[in-house]
Amino acid sequence: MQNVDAINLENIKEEAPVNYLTNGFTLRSWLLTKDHKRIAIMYLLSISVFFMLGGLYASAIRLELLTPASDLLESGTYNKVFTQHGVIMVFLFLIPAIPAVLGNFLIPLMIGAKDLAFPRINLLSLYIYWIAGALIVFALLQGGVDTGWTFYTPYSTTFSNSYVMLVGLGVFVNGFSSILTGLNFIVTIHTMRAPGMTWFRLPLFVWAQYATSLVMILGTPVIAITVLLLALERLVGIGIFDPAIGGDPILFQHLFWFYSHPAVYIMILPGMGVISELISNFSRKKIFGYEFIAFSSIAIAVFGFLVWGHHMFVSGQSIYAGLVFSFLTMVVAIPSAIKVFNWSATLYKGSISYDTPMLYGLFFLGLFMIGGLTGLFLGSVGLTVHLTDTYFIVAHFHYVMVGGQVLAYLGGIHYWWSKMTGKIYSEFWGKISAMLVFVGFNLTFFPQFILGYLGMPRRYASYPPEFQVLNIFSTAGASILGIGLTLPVIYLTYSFFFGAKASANPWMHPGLEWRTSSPPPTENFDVPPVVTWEAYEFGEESGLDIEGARKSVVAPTV
Amino acid sequence: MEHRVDETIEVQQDDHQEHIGLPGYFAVFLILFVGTIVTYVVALQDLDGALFPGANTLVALSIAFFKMSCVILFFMHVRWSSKLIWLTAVSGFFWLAIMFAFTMGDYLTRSTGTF
Amino acid sequence: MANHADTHDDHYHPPGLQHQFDDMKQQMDSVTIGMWVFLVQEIMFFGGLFTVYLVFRSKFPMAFAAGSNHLNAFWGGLNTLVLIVSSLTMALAVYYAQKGNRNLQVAMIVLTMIFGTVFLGVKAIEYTDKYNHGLIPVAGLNKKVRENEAHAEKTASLVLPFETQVSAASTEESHVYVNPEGNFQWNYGTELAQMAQAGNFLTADEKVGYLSNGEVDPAKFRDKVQIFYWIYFVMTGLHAVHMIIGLGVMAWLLRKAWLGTFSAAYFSPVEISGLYWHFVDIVWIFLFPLLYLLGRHFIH
Amino acid sequence: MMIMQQNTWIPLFPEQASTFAGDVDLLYFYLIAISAFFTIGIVAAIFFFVVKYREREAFATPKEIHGSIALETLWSIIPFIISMTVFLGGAIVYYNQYRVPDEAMDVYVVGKQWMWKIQHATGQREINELHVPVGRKVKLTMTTEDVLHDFFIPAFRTKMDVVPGRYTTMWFEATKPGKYHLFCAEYCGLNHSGMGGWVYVMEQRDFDNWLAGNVSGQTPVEAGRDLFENKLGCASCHQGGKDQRGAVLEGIFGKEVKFTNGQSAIVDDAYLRESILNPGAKIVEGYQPIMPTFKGQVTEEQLVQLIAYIKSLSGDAGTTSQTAATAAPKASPEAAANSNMPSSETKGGN
Ligand code: HEA
Ligand code: HEA
Ligand code: HEC
Ligand code: CUA
Ligand SMILES: [Cu+2]
Repeated sequence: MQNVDAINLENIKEEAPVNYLTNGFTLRSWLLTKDHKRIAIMYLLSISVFFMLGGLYASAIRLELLTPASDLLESGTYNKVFTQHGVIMVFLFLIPAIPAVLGNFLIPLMIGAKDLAFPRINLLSLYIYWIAGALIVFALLQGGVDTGWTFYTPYSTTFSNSYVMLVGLGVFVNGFSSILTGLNFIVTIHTMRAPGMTWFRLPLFVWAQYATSLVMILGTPVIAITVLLLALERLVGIGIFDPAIGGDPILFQHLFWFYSHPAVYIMILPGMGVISELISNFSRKKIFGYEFIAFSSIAIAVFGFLVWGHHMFVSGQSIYAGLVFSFLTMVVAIPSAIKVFNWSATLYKGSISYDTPMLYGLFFLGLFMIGGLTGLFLGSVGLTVHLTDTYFIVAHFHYVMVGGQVLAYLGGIHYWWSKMTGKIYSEFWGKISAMLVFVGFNLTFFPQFILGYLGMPRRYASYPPEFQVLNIFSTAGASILGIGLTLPVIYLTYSFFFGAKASANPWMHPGLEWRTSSPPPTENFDVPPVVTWEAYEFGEESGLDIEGARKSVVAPTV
Repeated sequence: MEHRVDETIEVQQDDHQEHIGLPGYFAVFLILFVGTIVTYVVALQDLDGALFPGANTLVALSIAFFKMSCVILFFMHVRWSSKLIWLTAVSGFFWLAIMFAFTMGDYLTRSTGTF
Repeated sequence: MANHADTHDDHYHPPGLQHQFDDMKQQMDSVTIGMWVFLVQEIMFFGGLFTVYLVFRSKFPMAFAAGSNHLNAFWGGLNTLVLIVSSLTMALAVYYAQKGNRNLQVAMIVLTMIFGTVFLGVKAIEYTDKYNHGLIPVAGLNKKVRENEAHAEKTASLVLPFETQVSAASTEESHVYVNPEGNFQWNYGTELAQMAQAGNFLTADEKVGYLSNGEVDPAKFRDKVQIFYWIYFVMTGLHAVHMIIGLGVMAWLLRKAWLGTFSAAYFSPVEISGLYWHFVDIVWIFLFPLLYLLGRHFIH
Repeated sequence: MMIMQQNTWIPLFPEQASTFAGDVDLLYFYLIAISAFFTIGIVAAIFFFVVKYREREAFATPKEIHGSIALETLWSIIPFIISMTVFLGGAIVYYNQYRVPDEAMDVYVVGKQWMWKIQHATGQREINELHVPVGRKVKLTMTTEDVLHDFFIPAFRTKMDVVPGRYTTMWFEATKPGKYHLFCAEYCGLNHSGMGGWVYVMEQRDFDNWLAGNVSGQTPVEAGRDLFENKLGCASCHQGGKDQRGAVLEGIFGKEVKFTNGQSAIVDDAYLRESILNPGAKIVEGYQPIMPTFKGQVTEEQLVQLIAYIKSLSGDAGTTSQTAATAAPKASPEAAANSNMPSSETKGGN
């Protein structure tokens, strides 16, 4: 086994002669690449564009809600704005965000493979994503869509005059991008692991991606067929959602939520994976209860399919179904609870540093917890009767989606930035913006819990004046949040062009992705890796030259 | 130091070759063929009246299920595949069952009717 | 797995081994698992439609039985057999690919393609039949027949001899087909609903869905039958699309087989195309009884 | 009769005005307590760890702690038990909310883009308003003419979707006289946020009076405006700015209008009356025949008030609605005194 030591840090050329970024500069070399890292970078750029677009819509929403009357936007426009905000943020930003960017980039690196199992399919899924994005943007330019991101029938089929078909088509197409990504990940994780990389040596990020992929494979086809039926119903009136001839509009909700509830776990599991990495790295400790974190991801993926009816408690669904779904909703919260406890316990007796990614990680813990616990409010069926379709829901899901997944995504981008680009960003601005995001976020969405309990319904362009004060808070918070999110765009871009060079393993982390140069070469590793250490083994056993690294570091960051 | 890439995939390439051989394939084919004819003929008999309501449906679907199993096990070689493939195949149908069960769970227990 | 790391160094690349894999076994496992995972997503894709079928059939069994009785079970059954034969030839194609027998392999792929095409041909006949009888649920897409051109037609023009005994009424009853607009029409009567009403086994949804003032309302009944036809067309249509894709895959496979690409060492493309083909067959194994047969025993 | 909501600067808590409110709030507080317990506990622990175990040496390798089955079991079981209490609490409240008691008084509700049409068992109709007596169980039987809506009264802590093709039911028992918000909580299109109104909870005696038909102290134009903008929901179609679906009413009085069938007419009281009671008879050019008939829903008295208001939109001061609206109350003080104001033409109806 002469290769065992080959992967040690000393043997890594600090800078590969040709890395994946410098391996060809033509547009063609990017558009026809099969390199998972390049595909990830293209995803990163595309997703950022959609995030900004979605954020622009969010700003419009908050500005309109500054005053009770619908003065800035007419209600027709407002309806389009929040629908497009939701559709873009969910389908074009949050669902692909972590899997397609970080997952794509890191999974092969983490398991020691040259690439994903099906590089061409990977590229295909990027193209499909682009087509979907183009369709949706085209629909927006045509005049947009006003059905809410949930497309409830019969409004979407017979009453809306907006471009439901086009957007539906976009969602349909986008689904296949998600499916192919999931398929690729599952296969890759099964067959492409390096020698020695057993299941229980996998980084927890990979476990989380695996669970996410399961949901993508099992759920996404259903949304595809659902929007197909929706389009047919709209085009030619097949009648299955049309009560006038015996159809059932609630059937649409069943089909929609069969996917879209599990989809919320597509929108959190990858984030949980990132957090596991962050917490363990920045406390330099193996994650507490590794197996429990790993299996709870799978449990969430599986049980997540049993609770979709909690979105339909007052929809006219049978009350018995409501009770069963409420019960199962409680059950599915347990694995998340296990995760939160294990993460917190990991900190115990660690060696904790507070770099920007860790700040995001800690903020995630708090915000996801609040978001998740308010999920319990909503799962408690008697309470939901009052809360559903109010701002309480809006607050709940922004806490989990923005406070959870978006923060995890940002933390992950910062954490692996040096690996992806080989550059170092400004730690100072990183911390400032993380703080701004945290403060702004809470100011934006916490008042919405109160608004919700007071009874302010969601999707309202105008509202009774007594709700104004809290809305002003919320809008003020959104401005801070907006600034906090704009900063990273600036300093990260700056660092990409002008930043200092990063070393291959700035964190002295035992993971395989850190045992290749930054940025990695095209086929990831100069020498095929063989894994002889356990996951998260920060000590000398991992073969890293920790003493040497200590000497080169000036002082611990506090 | 010998870690397998995947503990669950233990099929050797050669295993793929002689599964049931030609006679086997034809036998399975025959079963499928007969199954189809039987489904057809039985569907024309009024089992609902003779046995119990829903008997026709039950018989037709049982035969279909049986035929499906034959195709999956023999034509698709799952009979000789790794546990992982078994699990994959089964989970597909399991999730489908979840979708059926919970959706119908709502429809069958609704109290308010349509008009 | 010791050679995992080593194979990299010797630069022998077996034919068909892609750069990201270390050896053929890894590649073979990957594509097989990949195909199965893909099939799982296909199951869920069709599963959405099966759920819709399930919901509406449990709501309106009589309308579904009526609609189903006007599908042609002979052609449906024939098609089932055709698909089963094609599944057999497909399985044999894989078998001969593993054996490295190029000629039989090519022959089996060709046969599979022929049966696939026959299947689609029969589907076309059936769809035409629906077109002629005004059973396509889209306004204006059926055969247009003005009053003065009207002629008597058998309701089901394509029946097996022994089917006549069972559903004698339906074959002998002839009706005048007038459809100037080419709309969906259902003038095959509402006997099934009336029978169920008399026998007191209408479901709650059916009572609301069929009856006006306690009588079966032909227009309301027609709407439900139309839902059945929608489901029929969407499901079989989507299945046909899968068949067409399958034929495309077969054509590609045929070329490769012709060139003698496959051998005992490398046959995974045949294998996984086979998995896909069998899956499409399985979908039909369920579509056939669900769409064509259930409810056929009701004397019509 | 009208008790305003408490006017703190920042409202934190909605009024409790039904028998459910107490239960729901109790559950809410219970969950807040649970959340606070976990949030404060965990955040405190994190704070403590983060400070106590902060990095003291670069790349230190603290001793590995693998995990603990006992702890894992503990923190799976305890949340599970807690969550079961939450489920049970919710289930009981929910069950009560959806099992409608037999003795409840019936009210029928029809949702329509974008108004609520309500009818009492006595035949009394109202729009975007619901009058109910205090301390009586009220059962709403609801449906809709078009899309999904949702009947939501925050002060009662209850809501229910309204589904086309079905009747859904909900019930409540108001406990406190007052005026409470009624919202549509299921997104239903353009004017979703305008699809609301008020629920008036009255003492039984007041309610009986109201059922018998009460009189208000407003001028006909004021009353008409109130009807137009709030109670009958005319404004949802006739006051929509660019997206307005109904015909423009400003300045039409005395002018000629063209119909889709080629005919035309001069707008007078009789024409207005017909337009409201039988809108399908003459369709104004350029519009769809979607205006619902208000026959049986407006009393003769209300008709008069509506007509007075629509006339005021064409007042001599000008044709814009603002001027007309501000000018109107001044313009008709005498008319207000006389409730028999209608001119002879309008008496011709049914
Ligand atoms: C990332 C996305 C995400 C995530 C992770 C979640 C997680 C959860 N959600 Fe959320 N949800 C949404 C996104 C998400 N949700 C969206 C987008 C909607 C609205 C859709 C729309 O209508 O537009 C929604 C709506 C929604 C509803 C429907 C409300 C309604 O419309 O009426 C419900 C009801 O049950 C619900 C419940 C839950 C629960 C129980 C969890 C659980 O998984 C949470 C589990 C986490 C914890 C419980 C916290 C950590 C645990 C502890 C700190 C320990 C203590 C724990 C216990 C005592 C149990 N959610
Ligand atoms: C998935 C993710 C996601 C994300 C990230 C967000 C982010 C935000 N959302 Fe969104 N939201 C949804 C998903 C999301 N939302 C969904 C699904 C709905 C329901 C829709 C429906 O009802 O159908 C909804 C609805 C919704 C509502 C309710 C509307 C209503 O019901 O009437 C509100 C109101 O406050 C709101 C606000 C915000 C705000 C302030 C943010 C902020 O966090 C956004 C902050 C971001 C920015 C400000 C942009 C950042 C800037 C840059 C990256 C770069 C800088 C740009 C330039 C240089 C030009 N959202
Ligand atoms: C659902 C939408 C809708 C509502 C609610 C509605 N209208 Fe209309 N109304 C219309 C439309 C559309 C027209 C034009 C077509 C027609 O003449 O029927 C119209 C026409 C009219 C006209 C005739 C206008 C003309 O130019 O000749 C009058 C008067 C009128 N409405 C009054 C009212 C009053 C008063 C109410 C409330 C009590 C009301 N409408 C409620 C949609 C509505
Ligand atoms: Cu009606 Cu919203
Ligand atoms: Cu959910």
